[in-house]
Amino acid sequence: METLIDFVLLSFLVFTALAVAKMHDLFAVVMLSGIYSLLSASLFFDLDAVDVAFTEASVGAGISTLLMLASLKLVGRYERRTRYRPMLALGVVLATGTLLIYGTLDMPHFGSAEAPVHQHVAPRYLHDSMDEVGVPNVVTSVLASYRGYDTLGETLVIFTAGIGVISLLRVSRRTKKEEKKRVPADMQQQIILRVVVKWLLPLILIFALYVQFHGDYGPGGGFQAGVIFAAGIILYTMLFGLSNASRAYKPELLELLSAFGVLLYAGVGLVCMVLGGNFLDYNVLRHDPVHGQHLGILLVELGVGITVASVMITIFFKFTWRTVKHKYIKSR
Amino acid sequence: MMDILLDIISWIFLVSGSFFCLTGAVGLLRFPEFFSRIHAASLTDTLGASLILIGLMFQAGWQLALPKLILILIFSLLAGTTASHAMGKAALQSGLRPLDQDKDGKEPDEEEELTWKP
Amino acid sequence: MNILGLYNYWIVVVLMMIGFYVVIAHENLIKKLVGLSIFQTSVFFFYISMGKISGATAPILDDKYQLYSNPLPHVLILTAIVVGIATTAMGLALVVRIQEAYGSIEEHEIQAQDTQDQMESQLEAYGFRKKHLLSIKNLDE
Amino acid sequence: MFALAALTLLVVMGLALIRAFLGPTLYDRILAVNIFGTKTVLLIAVMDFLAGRPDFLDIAIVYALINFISIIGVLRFFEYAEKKTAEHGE
Repeated sequence: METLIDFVLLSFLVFTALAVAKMHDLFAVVMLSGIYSLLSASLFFDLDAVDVAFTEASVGAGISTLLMLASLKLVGRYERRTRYRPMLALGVVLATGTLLIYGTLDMPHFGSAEAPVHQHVAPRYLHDSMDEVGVPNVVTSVLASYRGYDTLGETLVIFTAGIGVISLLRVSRRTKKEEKKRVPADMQQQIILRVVVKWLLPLILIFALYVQFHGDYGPGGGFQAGVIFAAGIILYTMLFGLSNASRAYKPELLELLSAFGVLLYAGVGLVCMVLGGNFLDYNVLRHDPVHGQHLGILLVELGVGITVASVMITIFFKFTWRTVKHKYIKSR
Repeated sequence: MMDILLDIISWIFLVSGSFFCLTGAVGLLRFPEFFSRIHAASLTDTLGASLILIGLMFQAGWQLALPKLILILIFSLLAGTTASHAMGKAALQSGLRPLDQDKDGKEPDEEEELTWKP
Repeated sequence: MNILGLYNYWIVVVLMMIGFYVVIAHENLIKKLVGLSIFQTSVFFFYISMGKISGATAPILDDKYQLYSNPLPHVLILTAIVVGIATTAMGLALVVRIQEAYGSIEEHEIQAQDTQDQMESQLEAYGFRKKHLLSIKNLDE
Repeated sequence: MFALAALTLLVVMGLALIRAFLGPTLYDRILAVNIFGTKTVLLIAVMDFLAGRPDFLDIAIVYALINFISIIGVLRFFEYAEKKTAEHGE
């Protein structure tokens, strides 16, 4: 049954990708790419990658679609049709594809337990993680403890992207003032929506916290929780206007928080060094190594969650402010 | 005995839920315009989804899965209906009209309807 | 089973090539970004397919199960997805700025504007005035 | 039994996908995406029970949430664009 679902979902994916390549209405393209992410998330789930499915669902289908839509509003909806027939591109693609398929012929078959991938470090993670780290979710223990240095790098990448977007899409004071004048948000007429969202919002935020702190035992963790938290705030922003949202979540505070998350992560590593261990070696944080691991993972995941959430919210704020600027203020 | 009874009940719920989902999806594909499609689609959202989720609840037993299923049920009932409403409203505001109404939202005279040919 | 054994990888290649085609053959920058994300996801599928063991379950330890899928690809891809959204956001911000500077996000229009600017500045350096340039442009049309 | 429900849901997803491809208006596409999302939630829930590990239902909750948010997002950002292009006979 798993194989059948896998088969069908993969076929759906190919059709969706073809439709994306063919369509010229960019709104439809973005929507289909939302479907594409939902499909790929179900596929990840089917292939036992629950944590990945979790992340893809919240990131790919949620935030990425929203950012694309916001920028579509800024750059226009239709793609011009290309004037020449791109036969050269097709040729390159076909040649590369044939070579890659030829390359797969030697690969171990899908699902075989003897494949070289499963022989190296994975058995150790699966076998010893419970004794060494004491966390049932092996993905979390590998992410935050065994390969913690890697994850620090990824968090830094997100922080850097946040800085990049902040410096690319700066907002003038005039834009902010203009936004404040138009306090009735664009979706003012949707009363039912606003009421329902008011009820749902606390649930979403609490659920994000649950994902954050339950990540050791089930699917979840800092990345996912941060994105869900940000999605909740973004929902609020879309319905109640940017000035209301930025009064509750001050942009300056968010910028500070996104740096604080990274600092918390790196700080835990430094504390470990001060206490006599290696960088990000949580064993020394407490007398009992396993307790130390628990504390370290908790703090590190918290740092990741804070950074991801604040960077995502900041990015969305910047894009929305830009739409306000385009709509109401004439360009220079 | 109890197990078999539970299985039968959840079987009934799952099958009927799947049936409603399927009919709704056929309607989504076959109906002529947006407003009739939204009718068919919200059927799968409310009736189909809740029947399937209730069917799953009988299988879950008294475990953590049960409250989670209830949460999904509440959420899908709230969010699904609200989203349908918002979509219909947005479509109406953007100038899309149901087939039997003209631009001002009035229904055409009956004679006109009789003379209308596809 | 022999054919099905590699089905996942073939689909990965097909998806990757669709993404690749969109990136190199389409002119619109947003479309290019969507193509890039399709390309990216195909790599994700590749990793996750390699990590799967048939008959195994998700790598969240439980006394009831013995066989788990490989958790390492999951970790790599989990962070890759989040980094992917970060790069997408960055790319979109760049696209927005390009639209503001050039008034278009079609590749050839941007390039045409760039070459024209370059030519004009070169001609100006050679002592042509704007007036002359305008007449040259008119002749061209 | 779960297999039957999963198969039906896959068929439903396929039908919604066809509607998303066909259009014709953008609202039909939004509707198809919405249906697709809710059916994915159900598919995940059913697949949980199919695999015998119903502790992963969190993912289904996230799907329901994110689906709702992205539909709202589409409506929010689409309003303005539609009015602008309405004259072009979209």
